Amino acid sequence: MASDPKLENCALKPADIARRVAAELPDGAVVNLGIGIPTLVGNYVEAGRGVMFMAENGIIGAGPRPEPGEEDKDYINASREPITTLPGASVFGHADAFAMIRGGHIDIAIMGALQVSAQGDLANWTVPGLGKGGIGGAMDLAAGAREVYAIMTHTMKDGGLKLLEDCTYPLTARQVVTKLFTDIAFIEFTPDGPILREVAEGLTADDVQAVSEPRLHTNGPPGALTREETP
Amino acid sequence: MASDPKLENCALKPADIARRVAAELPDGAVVNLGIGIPTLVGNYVEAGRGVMFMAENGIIGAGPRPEPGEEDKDYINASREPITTLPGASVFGHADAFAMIRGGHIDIAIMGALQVSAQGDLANWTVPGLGKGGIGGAMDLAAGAREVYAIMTHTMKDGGLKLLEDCTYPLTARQVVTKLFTDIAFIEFTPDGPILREVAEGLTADDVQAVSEPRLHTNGPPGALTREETP
Amino acid sequence: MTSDKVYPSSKAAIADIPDGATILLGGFGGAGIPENLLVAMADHPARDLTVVTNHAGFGERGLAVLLRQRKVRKIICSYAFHRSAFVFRELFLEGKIELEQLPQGTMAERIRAAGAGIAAFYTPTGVGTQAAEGKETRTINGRETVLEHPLAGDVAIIKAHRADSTGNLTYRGTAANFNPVMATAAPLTIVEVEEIVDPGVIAPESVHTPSIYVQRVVRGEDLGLRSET
Amino acid sequence: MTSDKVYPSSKAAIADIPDGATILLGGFGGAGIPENLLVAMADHPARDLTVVTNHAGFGERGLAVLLRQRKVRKIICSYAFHRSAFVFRELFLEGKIELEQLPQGTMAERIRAAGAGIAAFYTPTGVGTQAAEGKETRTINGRETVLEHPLAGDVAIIKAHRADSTGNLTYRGTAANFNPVMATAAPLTIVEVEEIVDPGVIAPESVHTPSIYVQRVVRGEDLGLRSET
Repeated sequence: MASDPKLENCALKPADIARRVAAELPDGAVVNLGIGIPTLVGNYVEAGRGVMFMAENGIIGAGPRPEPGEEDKDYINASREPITTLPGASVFGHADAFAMIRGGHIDIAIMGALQVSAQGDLANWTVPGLGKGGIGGAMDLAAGAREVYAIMTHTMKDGGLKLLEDCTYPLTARQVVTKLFTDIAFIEFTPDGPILREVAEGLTADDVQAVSEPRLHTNGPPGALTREETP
Repeated sequence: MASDPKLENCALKPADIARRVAAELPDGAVVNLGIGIPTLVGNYVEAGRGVMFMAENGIIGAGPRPEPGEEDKDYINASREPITTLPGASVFGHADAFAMIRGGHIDIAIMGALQVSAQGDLANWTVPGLGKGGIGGAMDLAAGAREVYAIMTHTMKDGGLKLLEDCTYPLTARQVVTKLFTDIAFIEFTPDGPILREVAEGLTADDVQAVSEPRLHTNGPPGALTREETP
Repeated sequence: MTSDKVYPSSKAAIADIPDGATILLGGFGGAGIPENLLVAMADHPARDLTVVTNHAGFGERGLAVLLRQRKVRKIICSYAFHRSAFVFRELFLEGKIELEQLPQGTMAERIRAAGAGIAAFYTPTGVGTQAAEGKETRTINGRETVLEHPLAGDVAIIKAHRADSTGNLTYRGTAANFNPVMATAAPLTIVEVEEIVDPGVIAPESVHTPSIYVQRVVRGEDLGLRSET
Repeated sequence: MTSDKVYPSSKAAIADIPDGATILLGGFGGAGIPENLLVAMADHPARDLTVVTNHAGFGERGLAVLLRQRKVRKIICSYAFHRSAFVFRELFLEGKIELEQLPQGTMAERIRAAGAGIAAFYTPTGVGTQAAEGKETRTINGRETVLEHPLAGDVAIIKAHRADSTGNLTYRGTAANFNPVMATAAPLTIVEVEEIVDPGVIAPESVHTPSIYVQRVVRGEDLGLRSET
């Protein structure tokens, strides 16, 4: 949603980003979905792939939202939305849920980001100022999951950058983001720095670099992030 | 079982000690029974008193030994003996069992002792020398239970003392024994030192002091520890 | 085993909570909240409370009522400024309530430590963030960690699905959340349930919270109440 | 959810355990011991093992067989010198096996720490005893404590009562013991069970060990085997 018209025209919609993230998940992965666009990712993962969704309020094997009228007050996800369970699901309390998370048993945490740094630092829980945001499970998930996939618009609505040399917002965790999915790019974080893997159709690597503070490496020409017709 | 004939004649049998310990338990207490004489204590606690027996291998609400042929391979106590369960029992793993113990949720641990010091130090897991004994749950129970009732013969078979100024055997925990039940005495440990509460029928406070290294205080004349006819 | 911990009403179950108590309050989102006990607390005079709970209240019901009544001196939670936490936010911005915000898993583990007799622990969560400010850090096996201490309550006010009369509890679905760990971390644990059964009805293997962690049980008067936290 | 973790035999389930592995071995007394997996280990060439388990073997069966075979370099346990642990004792006194003896609860908590990502913890257990020798101590809130570190395995070999094919486990009675905590503390957890059911048969609330902690499940070939540990 950058203010540059070219970027705006080519930017992926949330559903497109979620679809791309879903495709990136390894089969059989145990995945935690954060609030916002991350919750959409579940819609694009075919059941046969064996991906399991866990929520930090105490469930592994969360299924899709129940039909209206079928909601069970005792079954919700971390976004406080009603859920179903899939065969093989299990439930447990917060202490056990975060033992799993902190202990490295969650393969991938998919989290919304406010800022990401060149080193993969993540800032996603608050903006400077009194009385804003909350930590929730973000710091535990960012520190504990084996990989963190971050999702954000590439720039702020006013054009301000969000992929920075160093985050300016309070950090959630240092050096944890392994893959960043924005509305115009897919960037992987390596010991050698961020590598631009894919750019939105219609844009070039230079377009993405122009709205990114850290130098983005490439490893051959970036692939294309595609948009579906439906929003 | 002291070598002095007078002490030997007046000494309580294990069943007598167990009966006395059982009488000391507050109604409703959550109690852990160690190996040896402590396991006998359960035989003398009437069901109506609401005392609950927990074992560190993962049960609260352990009941008496099952009838022969009724044993269940999956239900044993920490002494590796078959048990039954009482209504209201629960089972759990070692991590949860010791969270309970360490967290101070067990009212009383009843443990056999090798030596007890004037300060209530407990030595009960090994004697000096290579290849003897084992720690088991003793250190956790001694450190974690709200009170430790220790049981031992007052002296060694050769007449050596076991109630000492300082233990000479490797310690299980420091300053944890609140009540000591021997075959000739019941001694309570207070900030002012050990107080002789009861002596075996036929013996005097002086008889007990003569086989105890620390000075035993009295608070009025000690009561009598009685023996039953049956062994 | 025969002790009966069942109280006749929510009001009776919470009657002696004193001023200044630290309360561990179960619930997450709209699930597993001791709604009837919270309603009773609103009619109870205790003030100057510290409340440990996941969110700083939502909307106008449940915990938010106690906040409005100015009975709460301090909130310890993992997520303070949700847009629905407007009652808390207003008090906070006016300087009328204190806040300690913790990572959710660190909060759960600190409560567990209180219940499990762990004097302190080192965790990687929060390193390099505001959550670690002023706390001791230590590099263990090449990883930087933060030292965290137990978080105990004077009272735990929790919700379970079912209890037997000795205090064994079971939870349903994601309504367990903070309830089981909070049950372990206060000398007085008061539980609202939907159903009370006789001892022995819950199999030993099905018990989620053993009876020794529970002092009082009450069947919720109105099981249709819904707040959020 | 559709992953099938069921192995055709105990032999197949343990086939790739390498020399030098650290094995977390479940069981306490005669309950919850993965008897068939131990029998398979006796036919397996892996040597130089470190075994973490409650007792240092009993009698001549189970773990004692591996000790006799000199496959175990080191035992980490809570109770080493039971009179029935004569195989271990003989090797130990001859200097042919190493021993680390720990308080039972500290052992359980160190294994939990490994599974739960706790880098280290302070416990009051063992203060002033041989179990604290050489370890850092610290007085916290007026109480002396010992610093303890995580105890992880390369493999956990455990026993459960029932599994579903995705790896969810339930235990029976006191046969849980070290099994559930050990399941969390190794990247490869191999479970012997008495019965395997389809996913969904075990209700979410009845699962004791969630499937993500389990990599392999096998139905024990001979459910009548009995050793002790």
